[in-house]
Amino acid sequence: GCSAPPEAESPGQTSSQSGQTTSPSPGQSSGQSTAQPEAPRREAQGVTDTTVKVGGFAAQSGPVAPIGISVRKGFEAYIKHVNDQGGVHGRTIDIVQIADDQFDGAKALTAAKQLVESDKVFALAPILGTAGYMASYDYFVEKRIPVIYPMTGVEQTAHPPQENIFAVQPNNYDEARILTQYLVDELGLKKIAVLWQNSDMGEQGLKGVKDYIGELGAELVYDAPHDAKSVDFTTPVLNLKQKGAEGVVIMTTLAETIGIVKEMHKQGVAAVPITSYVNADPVNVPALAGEAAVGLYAGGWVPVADPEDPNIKQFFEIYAKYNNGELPDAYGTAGFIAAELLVKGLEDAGRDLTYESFIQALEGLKDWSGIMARNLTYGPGERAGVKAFYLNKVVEQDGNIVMIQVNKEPYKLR
Amino acid sequence: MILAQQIISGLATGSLYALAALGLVLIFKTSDVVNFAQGEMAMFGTFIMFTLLKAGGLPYWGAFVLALAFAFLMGAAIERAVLRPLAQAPLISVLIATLGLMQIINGVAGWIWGYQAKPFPTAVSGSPISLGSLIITLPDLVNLVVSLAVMAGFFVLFKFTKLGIAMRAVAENRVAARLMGIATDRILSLTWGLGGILAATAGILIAPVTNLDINMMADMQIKAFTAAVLGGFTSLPGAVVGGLTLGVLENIVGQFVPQLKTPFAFALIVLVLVVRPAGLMGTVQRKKV
Amino acid sequence: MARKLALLLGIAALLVLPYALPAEWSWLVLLINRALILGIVAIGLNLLTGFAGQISIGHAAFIAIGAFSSYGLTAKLGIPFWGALPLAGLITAALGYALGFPALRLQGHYLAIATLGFGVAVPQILNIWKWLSGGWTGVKPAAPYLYGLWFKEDRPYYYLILIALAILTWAALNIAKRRTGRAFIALRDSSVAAQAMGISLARYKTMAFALSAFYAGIGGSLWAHMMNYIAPHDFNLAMSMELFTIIVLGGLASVPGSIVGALFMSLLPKVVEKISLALQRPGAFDHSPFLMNVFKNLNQVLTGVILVLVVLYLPRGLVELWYRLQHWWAGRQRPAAARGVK
Amino acid sequence: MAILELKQVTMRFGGIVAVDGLDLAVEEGAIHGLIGPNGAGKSTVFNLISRFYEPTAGSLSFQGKDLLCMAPHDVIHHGIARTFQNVELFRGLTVLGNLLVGQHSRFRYGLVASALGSLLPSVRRQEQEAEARALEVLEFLGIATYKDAYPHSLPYGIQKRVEFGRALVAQPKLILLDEPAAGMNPQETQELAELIRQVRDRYRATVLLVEHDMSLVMRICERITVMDFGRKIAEGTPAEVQSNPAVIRAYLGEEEDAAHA
Amino acid sequence: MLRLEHVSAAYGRIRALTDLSLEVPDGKIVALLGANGAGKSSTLKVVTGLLRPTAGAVTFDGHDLTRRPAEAIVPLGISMAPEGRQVFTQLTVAENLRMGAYSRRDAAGVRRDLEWVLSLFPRLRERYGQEAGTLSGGEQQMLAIGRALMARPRLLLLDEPSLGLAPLVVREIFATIRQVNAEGMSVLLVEQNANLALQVAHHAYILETGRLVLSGPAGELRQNPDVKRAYLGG
Ligand SMILES: Nc1ncnc2c1ncn2[C@@H]1O[C@H](COP(=O)(O)OP(=O)(O)OP(=O)(O)O)[C@@H](O)[C@H]1O
Ligand SMILES: Nc1ncnc2c1ncn2[C@@H]1O[C@H](COP(=O)(O)OP(=O)(O)OP(=O)(O)O)[C@@H](O)[C@H]1O
Ligand SMILES: CC(C)C[C@H](N)C(=O)O
Ligand SMILES: [Mg+2]
Ligand SMILES: [Mg+2]
Repeated sequence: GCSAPPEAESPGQTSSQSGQTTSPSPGQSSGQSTAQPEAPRREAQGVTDTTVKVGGFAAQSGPVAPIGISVRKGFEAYIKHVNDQGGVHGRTIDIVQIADDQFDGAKALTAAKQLVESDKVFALAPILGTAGYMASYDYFVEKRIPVIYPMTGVEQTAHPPQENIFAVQPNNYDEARILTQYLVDELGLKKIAVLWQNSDMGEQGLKGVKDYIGELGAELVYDAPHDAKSVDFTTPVLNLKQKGAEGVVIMTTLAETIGIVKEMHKQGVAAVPITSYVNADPVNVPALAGEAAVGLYAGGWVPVADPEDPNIKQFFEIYAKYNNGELPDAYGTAGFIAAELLVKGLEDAGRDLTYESFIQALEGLKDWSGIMARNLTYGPGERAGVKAFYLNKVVEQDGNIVMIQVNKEPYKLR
Repeated sequence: MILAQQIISGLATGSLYALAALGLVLIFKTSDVVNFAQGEMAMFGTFIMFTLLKAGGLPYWGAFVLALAFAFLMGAAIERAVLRPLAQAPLISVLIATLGLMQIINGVAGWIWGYQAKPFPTAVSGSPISLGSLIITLPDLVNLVVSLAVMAGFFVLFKFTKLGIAMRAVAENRVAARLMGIATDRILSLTWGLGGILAATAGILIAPVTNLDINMMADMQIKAFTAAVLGGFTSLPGAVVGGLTLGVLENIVGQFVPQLKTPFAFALIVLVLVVRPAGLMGTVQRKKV
Repeated sequence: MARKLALLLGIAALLVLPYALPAEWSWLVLLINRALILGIVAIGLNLLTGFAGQISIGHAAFIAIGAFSSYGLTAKLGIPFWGALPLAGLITAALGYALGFPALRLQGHYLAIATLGFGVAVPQILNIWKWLSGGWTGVKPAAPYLYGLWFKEDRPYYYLILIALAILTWAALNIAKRRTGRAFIALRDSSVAAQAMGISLARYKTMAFALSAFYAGIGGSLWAHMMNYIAPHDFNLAMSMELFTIIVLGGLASVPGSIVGALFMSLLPKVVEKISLALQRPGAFDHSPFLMNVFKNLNQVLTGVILVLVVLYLPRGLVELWYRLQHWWAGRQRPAAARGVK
Repeated sequence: MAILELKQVTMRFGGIVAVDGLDLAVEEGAIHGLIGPNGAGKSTVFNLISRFYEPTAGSLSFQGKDLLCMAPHDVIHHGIARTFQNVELFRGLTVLGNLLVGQHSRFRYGLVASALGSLLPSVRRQEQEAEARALEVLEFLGIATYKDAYPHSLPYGIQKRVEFGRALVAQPKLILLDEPAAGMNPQETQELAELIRQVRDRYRATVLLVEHDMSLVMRICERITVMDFGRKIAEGTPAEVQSNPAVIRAYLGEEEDAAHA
Repeated sequence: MLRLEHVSAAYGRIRALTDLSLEVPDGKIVALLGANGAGKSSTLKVVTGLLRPTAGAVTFDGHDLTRRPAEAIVPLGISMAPEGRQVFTQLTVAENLRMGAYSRRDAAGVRRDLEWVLSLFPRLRERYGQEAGTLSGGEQQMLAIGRALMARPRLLLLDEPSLGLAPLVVREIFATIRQVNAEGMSVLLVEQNANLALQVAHHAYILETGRLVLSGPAGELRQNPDVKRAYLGG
């Protein structure tokens, strides 16, 4: 079964309790920021008989735009779909805006304030990016406006749990542990390497492997960072080979993952590669890496690999319908799931929509699955929605290179 | 043995930097502009070829030639619409204009082709060549050869042909060039057209490595700029030497200080520049008074 | 006369601005705070680039140094913000001074690449000093406190920034028209003649770097304690480019231009966003994929177009608008203040 | 006594020997001419004195002090100011601003005082004095009406005078003029001759003059050094130099009337 | 051959020329004199298309020059050694000279003229492969004149050719002017050294603040007492 994440021991655990403290980062000792006034329970804002307003931020320009735009498209597609079916309890969902924060913390916080104070949204979604999320974190906590699915791998999404913040995707720390466990327990590999991106994602991933490897009874033989957008992976791949790694955990984004597996293929490296859910992309991974991708495992917290699966078919259809026939990528999926969770909360909260009813509704979710959302579980003091993984693998099938799902049941930490 | 492979692969990557850097140097030499939009021109030209391949169903080389033709027109059009009216403007303003162009081209490409990465074919394919334990792929070789050929071609153009000398003359002093009877407007359109061709060539050879997407050149561009400066910014051979050096340097530095690879590479480059203020192959522009 | 009046009106407007804004625009104060902080940094950058002619395209690194120094001073050493603020400026200035030395040998593009390298390297180096920077997850500098007054909200903080901005603007204007500023311009316009006039290139270039770093350091400190959250990679190349764009758009070698440019660059995307939202509201483009894309992602392209247009039609930057207005107001034939920047 | 002394100075650029074992002594209070064919090395001598070039060999001294120990920006502190052959004005500053920079080395305040500006009475006073001095010099040169103009919009001849003023306003002990009369008509050249003489008399400056306009050189110089191929080929009074056959051969040419067309 | 009729020109709001008419007849040397800022250089800029007249007409052999871009004027047979030399500093002496002949197609003629120019200015031959920016002032002036001659123009415009040149070289240049003129080249000469200019010129015009104040055969002007006082330093 899934053990509680280590962060669960941190203080300020009790949720659904007002006047909660934020956990200050190390070195910060302001006696003030915690002394929040006991705010009276507010009326839920942004709700009328016919509409409920939501909004969020996701970079729409600059380097992160490709992610932000996909997220937006996925999110909008499902909301439009729901609205076209008549909305939720007679209310249509009004996406006030998905602001372009350009991955700048100050701009993200501005957008958050605008959404809450000026647009008076009921809930914030989607929220993309570590920079914006971390910059707005205190504000989110202070305002207690529901934040649905912050898309970032930092642990602050769920640890310590905040009553109004509902994380979905697992943090990269937990994720890397699961991936390593899979290599060791299921594939029987003992010598593990980590190739990690010089970013929060890679750093937390590496930490996850390091903390867990001893417990697994395996050995970390090599690790090396690379900068995002690198194209030459000769050095880490050669070292990996030399150190005799049997399995390699690749904690980086799509383009770099492609680069790494291509280089491994070129150098004839035998180690089994396994990578993050951001690369569980059955459309793009085979297309971009071709035969070099064969043998690559990708964790996923949603099953994505089987296009014949009715759920996935439905997802593709909805996404394509509202996006001129385009197919989604991993980030489009994330946006879609954010919308699903939001709508689920609204539905379960009932016609009488208040913050209490909404939060209670979400806390009531146990192993809930929607179209793409899978096995989401919340509870009082539990804000990490996903802890289980589906493993996918790239294989050659009838001359085609495809990504298939290898386990039907979600794979969990020991 | 690792070292030898690191050098070989570094040369391969370096040839990509060199290709991108050559375009920068070309434009700078011929119009005194540091073109921040060069990388986006490369990306756009590559997308054009992608469309020709996909939607047009053309064969590789057919699409290649047409894409280059398009890139020529695009370069010339940019010069005509933005750079020419800025002929009198201070250099730094021109720089900002190209920064604006960069955003425009990038955004428009997103409108047209979306934001997801797409695979892009290599010009040649075949199994990697092994020399003992060393491996180099065919496309790597092609990149190396193309960058050397482009360098040599333009070197000859600028050094020995009337047209090439006129291009340099226009870059330095437009008024005096017109007094020689040089049609500066036409020369500038031509040089930007060539800049477009060079950009597209670079993009088409780079895309199989980075995959094709609207931001494929973002990082490349910084590397190209660094390579060009390292080589001496006005020197075509310098651009190639700079690119190759940077490619190899990154791999070797990456062996020892992977997390500070970029700062280290920059520190070494600044060191080179402090010793040779005009780059490896550049000449010092000493003003005589 | 008209000038004075306009100046007074401008100052009055700035003083009441945060409270004059309707309640639902209160979020804008943060954006303006951000803009004014960048304005402070831009003034410093303009002294370096616009006046002294030394290009820096990695200037956000100095903001980072200021921000993390200030965090270190307050959180690790327990120095109150009011002491940390000037100290952060001085620490950053010292680093700027040091950077000035390799810069002595480099010019133009070579200097640009060196500063770019600095801009890339600083966040990465800070990033591995986790004890100070918190690495990728960042740290939380506290809000300033003074005699029962917490500068935690955007509005009070606005006044804090405004005071710093006023002092630093005044100082920059003084520097610009006195001995030091003239020496900067001289070394920009002709380094040989400047030397013959007794201006030491080494001294003034390093001084220009130190001075502009000081401004950035102050900006960084203000940024840190306003955001209450900073991570090394917040201060990236995009921010450096934004600063560079600010000084050119606002007007090279123009102190007010730096502030105008900063406000413009911060507010423009919001305006574009409004336009873009207005355009897509009716959902009229649902059936044209291309147009839908266009209106959803107008920001970047329109920003680019405006950059190009300003450069094309306001060659001396946005301040030129002001001079033209003045000119029109005065109704007399005075050429728009030619700063003669090359 | 010689205020400026060059001994066996050589300057090479790659294969080109621009100055070749030159000895030169300029007497205090003199107007000393330095002439010679194009490319003889005259401007290079100026650049050596200004410390822009490091001589390949030889020694230079000014008032007995070794010039080679000075940085380029120190030279003016010791009392040497100069003009440039291809006008080097600061185009971002007005004519007045240019003359204020000319006094850079006379000011006694730095960065912090600059920033505090008019708060400091001493700064205010120094600025006022400098401005007054600049205006006086502009007046003296007859170009006071241009004080607020930017240099690049001025005719070449005026620009040359602004440069002259910028050098003068530093109140140097030695002033190096590189072709000050270029671009001036004979009438203006005559006025310039008068000015240079006054500069020497009123400001007690020594003048070292490079010029191709013989009407100027011969009229005002007390002593003339002639260079060719970086070497000194003659030295003496104007009359001596004018009749020196080597000088005529290399530089002046046979005195003939170009009129018979 | 060249004719300016009622030409006015300005730089933005600054007036440079007012209602100027003048003529350079075929095969003649015409001098243009005047104080600093009188508008001499501006006149040459109008002829070469660098400055657009605000009024008036400029014709060369019947071609209207006012609408022509500068680069289309050279092929008609006009070339100029401009004020401030304007050599291409980063090009070598050789390349500068080659650019002078840019619009010529007769390779043999170009080669011959190159030889001629190099013999005219032996100094340039010595510095043939050197970057023009490192030449001495006078050497650059020689290069500017040589470059203009490389076009083999029918009308040569010289803006203060004697500037910065040694007396011996000045004399040689004026001899050359006479020589090329004798071979049929017309010359419009702007010169501060009015004495010298009036010696070689057939005809002269005198400008003051952008207006024509006096004109006539050079010989006559040399005797004119006003001219003597104002321009000849007499
Ligand atoms: N930086 C340099 N590199 C190469 N050659 C140079 C450099 N500076 C000067 N020279 C050469 O040295 C010689 C002397 O130049 P200099 O400028 O001193 O001559 P000058 O006597 O001032 O001549 P002019 O009267 O024409 O101004 C010239 O032939 C010139 O080409
Ligand atoms: N680029 C320019 N911008 C503004 N004004 C100019 C410019 N060039 C020349 N002028 C002005 O035009 C007028 C005529 O100048 P021009 O250069 O034609 O005079 P000139 O007779 O050649 O003088 P000089 O003997 O100094 O060369 C002058 O008042 C000058 O200030
Ligand atoms: C996977 C994502 C939806 C978001 C990504 N981890 C980021 O924060 O940038
Ligand atoms: Mg000289
Ligand atoms: Mg003139």
